[in-house]
Amino acid sequence: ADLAAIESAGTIKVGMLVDFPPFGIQDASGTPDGYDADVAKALAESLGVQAQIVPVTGPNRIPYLLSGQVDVLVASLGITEERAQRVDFSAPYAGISIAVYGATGTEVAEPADLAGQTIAVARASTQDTGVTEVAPEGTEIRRFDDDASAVQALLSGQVNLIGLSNVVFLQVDKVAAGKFDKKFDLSSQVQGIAVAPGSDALLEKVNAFVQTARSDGTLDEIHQKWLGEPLPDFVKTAE
Amino acid sequence: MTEDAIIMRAVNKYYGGFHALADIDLTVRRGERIVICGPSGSGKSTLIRTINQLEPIQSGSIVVDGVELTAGGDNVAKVRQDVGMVFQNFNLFPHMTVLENCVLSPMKTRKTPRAEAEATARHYLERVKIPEQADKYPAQLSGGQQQRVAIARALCMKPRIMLFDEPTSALDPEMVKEVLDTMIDLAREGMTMLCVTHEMEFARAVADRVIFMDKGVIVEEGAPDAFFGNPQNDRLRNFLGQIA
Amino acid sequence: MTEDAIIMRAVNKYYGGFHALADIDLTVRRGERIVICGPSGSGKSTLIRTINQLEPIQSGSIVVDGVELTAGGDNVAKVRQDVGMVFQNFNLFPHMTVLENCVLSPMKTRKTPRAEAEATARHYLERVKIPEQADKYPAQLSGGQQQRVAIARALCMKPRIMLFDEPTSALDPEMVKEVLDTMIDLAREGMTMLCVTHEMEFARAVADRVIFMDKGVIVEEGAPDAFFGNPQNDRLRNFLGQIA
Amino acid sequence: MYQFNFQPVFDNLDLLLYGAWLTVRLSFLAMILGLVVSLLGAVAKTSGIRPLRWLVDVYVEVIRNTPFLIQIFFIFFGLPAVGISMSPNTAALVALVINVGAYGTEIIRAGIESIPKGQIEAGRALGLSPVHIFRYVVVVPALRNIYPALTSQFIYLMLTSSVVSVISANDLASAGADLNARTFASFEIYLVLTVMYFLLALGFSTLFGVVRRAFFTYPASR
Amino acid sequence: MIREFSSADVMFIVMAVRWTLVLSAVAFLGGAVGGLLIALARTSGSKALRRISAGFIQVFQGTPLLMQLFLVYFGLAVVGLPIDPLLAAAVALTLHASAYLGEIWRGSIEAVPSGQTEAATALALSYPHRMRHVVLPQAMRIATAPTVGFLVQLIKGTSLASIIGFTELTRAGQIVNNATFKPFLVFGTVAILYFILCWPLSLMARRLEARMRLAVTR
Ligand SMILES: Nc1ncnc2c1ncn2[C@@H]1O[C@H](COP(=O)(O)OP(=O)(O)OP(=O)(O)O)[C@@H](O)[C@H]1O
Ligand SMILES: Nc1ncnc2c1ncn2[C@@H]1O[C@H](COP(=O)(O)OP(=O)(O)OP(=O)(O)O)[C@@H](O)[C@H]1O
Ligand SMILES: [Mg+2]
Ligand SMILES: [Mg+2]
Repeated sequence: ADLAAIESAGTIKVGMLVDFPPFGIQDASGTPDGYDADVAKALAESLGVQAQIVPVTGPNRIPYLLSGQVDVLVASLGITEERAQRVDFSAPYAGISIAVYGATGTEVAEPADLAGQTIAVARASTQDTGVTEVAPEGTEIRRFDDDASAVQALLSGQVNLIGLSNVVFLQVDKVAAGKFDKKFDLSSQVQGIAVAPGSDALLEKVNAFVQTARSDGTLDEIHQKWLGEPLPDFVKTAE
Repeated sequence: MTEDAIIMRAVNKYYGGFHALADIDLTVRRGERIVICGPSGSGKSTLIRTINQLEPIQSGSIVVDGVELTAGGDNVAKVRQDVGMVFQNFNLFPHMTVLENCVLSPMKTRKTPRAEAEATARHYLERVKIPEQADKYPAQLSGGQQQRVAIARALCMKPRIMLFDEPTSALDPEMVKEVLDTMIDLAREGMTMLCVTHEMEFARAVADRVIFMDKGVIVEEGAPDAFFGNPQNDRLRNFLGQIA
Repeated sequence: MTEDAIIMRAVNKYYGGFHALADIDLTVRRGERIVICGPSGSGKSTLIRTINQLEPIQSGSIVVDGVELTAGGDNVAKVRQDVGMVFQNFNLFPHMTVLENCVLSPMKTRKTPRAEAEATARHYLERVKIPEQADKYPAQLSGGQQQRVAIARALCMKPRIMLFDEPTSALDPEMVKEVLDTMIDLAREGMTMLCVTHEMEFARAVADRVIFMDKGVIVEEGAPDAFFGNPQNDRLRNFLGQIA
Repeated sequence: MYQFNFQPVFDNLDLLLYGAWLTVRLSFLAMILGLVVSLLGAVAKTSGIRPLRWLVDVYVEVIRNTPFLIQIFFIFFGLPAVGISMSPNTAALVALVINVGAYGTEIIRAGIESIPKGQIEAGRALGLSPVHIFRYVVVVPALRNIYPALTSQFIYLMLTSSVVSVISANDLASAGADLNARTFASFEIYLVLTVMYFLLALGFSTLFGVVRRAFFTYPASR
Repeated sequence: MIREFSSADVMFIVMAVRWTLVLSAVAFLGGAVGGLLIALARTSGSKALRRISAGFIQVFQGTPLLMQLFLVYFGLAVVGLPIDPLLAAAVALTLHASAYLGEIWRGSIEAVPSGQTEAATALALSYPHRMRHVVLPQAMRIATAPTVGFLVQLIKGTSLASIIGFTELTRAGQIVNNATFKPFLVFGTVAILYFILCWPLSLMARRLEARMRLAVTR
């Protein structure tokens, strides 16, 4: 997107998820909220424009960006090499760590133990990629449409393992306290703000915003508000 | 087996509030040939349709071949195999060829082997002069051809009683004669027949008894000679007067 | 306007490979009454159906009321308003009452106001003796009653040419007489009529000309006297022989 | 302007083709079984047996008026609670059959009711049993009258079968989604998927056409 | 950060019904008009019209609505013709519904015995009158059940419009479910709302059919 156009319009269209708590949620009045929403507002402020938040979904967020329906994505988009070929990422502004969780009784300590097991993941998510990478022959990976369905498969006993982010697992643990625990870590994942290729002027501004926000405590504050701790170090140090 | 093929006692039939058959009493002996006539809308079709229970009756009793129809469901099915019917509007099955129309029931209800059923069918199609139409569909036939298929189809069941509802209405005089000849043959073979028709020729030639209906009531009945020669009822006299 | 109501020239009609009408030439004068007879399946229905273009023809030309039918689409619509038709199987509209069946076309194509259309309809229903059935649906009528509705419906359009396909087949002799009387009245009023029928009485009484068809060909035609009194063709002699 | 690049799609065509095969198999089975359910349902609904009619009514109305997504969700995630646990692919098939059965029941019922009474009377007068009348007199004209509606429903079934990915069952749409997750060539993938679905639908239409020509081409009654 | 399933969530879901209603209304209207035209073209005497309508049906019946929505909305934007989401939804839903209704109604029109058209023709009724007064009313008898069946599917099918950004009923349910992890409660609510939207259609259809059954053919 063209920076000049955004500035003259006075608004920046930000795509964000609204079904990925606590990063993107919709509050009780239906307004988008969450970590991403706060970041988006801060970004707009630094550009001197208004943020117009457009709710997107996991599968359609990249099309939204590439077809110009939004200017940037602050949509918990994990930075991966494949994605980087399609969109341009800013420096990381958030991060999560991904692990394999499962029923407390299940004996799984490392990827090799996955053989013969059935594990649920959200289709096309970072945990999908992570599990697929390490799973040995004989692992049955069941891909659901979103984290909620994958978690439901775990809760209803259709699977006894799941690839999940630490953030979501916290919530599962509240629903079914003590029934599931972490088996092993997969990866940590940093997320970037994405712009369409060729928006170099915009990207420069976004990067400047992220650098400042990481160092001046803006992101720490937002992270504290939504996740109960400051921005983790692995995000701050990542490039 | 009783002597009587059909016994109707005090039969009443209503369509909603309309009294279509009023206290009908009628006994048909085995092998008897009966012609029913009467003005349009007088209940002739309704009468013969009650005999194989296509129309439920509201009161009275009907006994066919010694079987009480009104008694129970299963009787009806058995009786229907012995009672053939030719409808006023034919009701051929549009999705079957003429031949298939004819062999369906013999094969399914009588378990006749296909070859035999087809032979019978072709025999009767021959008799009504349309053997060459065997592989056409009903929609491809002229009105008279359809009517003849309907007759052949009913005969293929080799019924002991035949109900005809104006079996010659769509036919030209030549064909009328053919069909009537066929019916006379059947009569000779001892088949019991009830025939709604306005062909007074036919009535005179083959009927044992002629019945005149008006407004749901049997107004007069008698042997053809007495019926035509010396009608008692005014309404009937009037009716016959129109024909002459 | 020309003298001739209908002119058919070298008309050929095929059903697939079946040659249903072969080189038909026929001229009908204004006000002429024509009876068409012939064995079942000889092409009588097909012939009159080509006159209002219900059956497309493969070659030849048909001119109705001076309008060439085969020329263009729009002519056909105009011609049909002047050509009434009574079908062999009635084709009443089952979702409309008798009265609605009768007023539909006058109201829609002639823009007759409802009151007037209903008055006309009741007049013709009276004439065919079923004024009391006006509010019933076709399925609630007997065969003969349906046929009379079909006749009334066609007459409601006040056509100048009427095509009848066995208009009395489902009627009892009394009704036959009524309907024929109605037709004779119409004839007196100068209506051009083509009537497929096997009622030789009718032919003798009102026809100006009788046409005998066989296997898709007009075999013989002539005034009734000559036709019945001195038939030239073997096939026709045979046919008439069956009637006597 | 967006630069189209179909390379990643064609590199993984085998994945999509396998997905297409799964969709064909799943929908074909669901059509056959769904047709059976529909016929039984329609017979029950036109039968004189009151309780049976009510039962089918409830089935039809509940299924037709709630989303398929929720039905399949319930079958896969809900039924384990009462001890019925199925693999995702089985659950998908069961859900599809139950779903299409409800729509089919109503469609076929309408077809049965469109048969003129005289046809059934003729069957009765010939002494045919109710079963024979249904089988030989009613079924073919009834199906002919609603054939386009029924086959439309089957095509719809094939297309909506893509929803089964919510319970991790595999089909063409989920193969596309997997590929999307790896390559992010969304437009290219959606285009190719659209074409593939179109070809599958074309295949099914052709099959329906063959069936129609085999059973339903008799000349319509005048 | 997990939330309890609260009355606010219920309100959120209920409010999403308005999009379901708007999209359904658009689809019904577009589909009814388009479907009728397609059905008439498909049963017309013109070979060209029959071919074109058959092709239309094949394409828009044979491709998923989701893909149609995606390609209309994002596809047009990609080639430089950005389009309003509501317009995109209207276009895609109309094409989709026209194809299905067109095919369903074609079948019903063809099921009316040809004698009926012939009689109407012989009475000089014009094509529109023939259709309006004779053929369509009888076709309706067969068409009602499949049509209503399709319309309730269409109401539920509008959920696919969430791909182009509409937070309608199903999507609202997913959002709330992702925040609360109470699928049976959330989707149960959603199902009941759909039922409330669709059930009246079924009831209306029954009334209509019962009325039409009055005039039965012997
Ligand atoms: N379903 C129905 N509802 C109401 N009235 C009916 C119904 N069926 C028949 N009728 C009426 O019952 C009477 C008898 O009908 P039926 O068909 O038995 O007459 P019909 O003697 O066979 O006459 P036709 O010689 O014209 O065939 C008629 O007046 C008809 O209008
Ligand atoms: N659609 C069709 N396909 C094939 N053959 C047909 C079709 N319609 C009619 N025929 C044939 O054309 C011939 C003429 O039919 P038509 O209906 O004109 O006869 P008709 O003279 O009116 O006989 P009827 O007195 O029995 O009504 C018949 O032999 C019939 O089998
Ligand atoms: Mg009768
Ligand atoms: Mg004829």
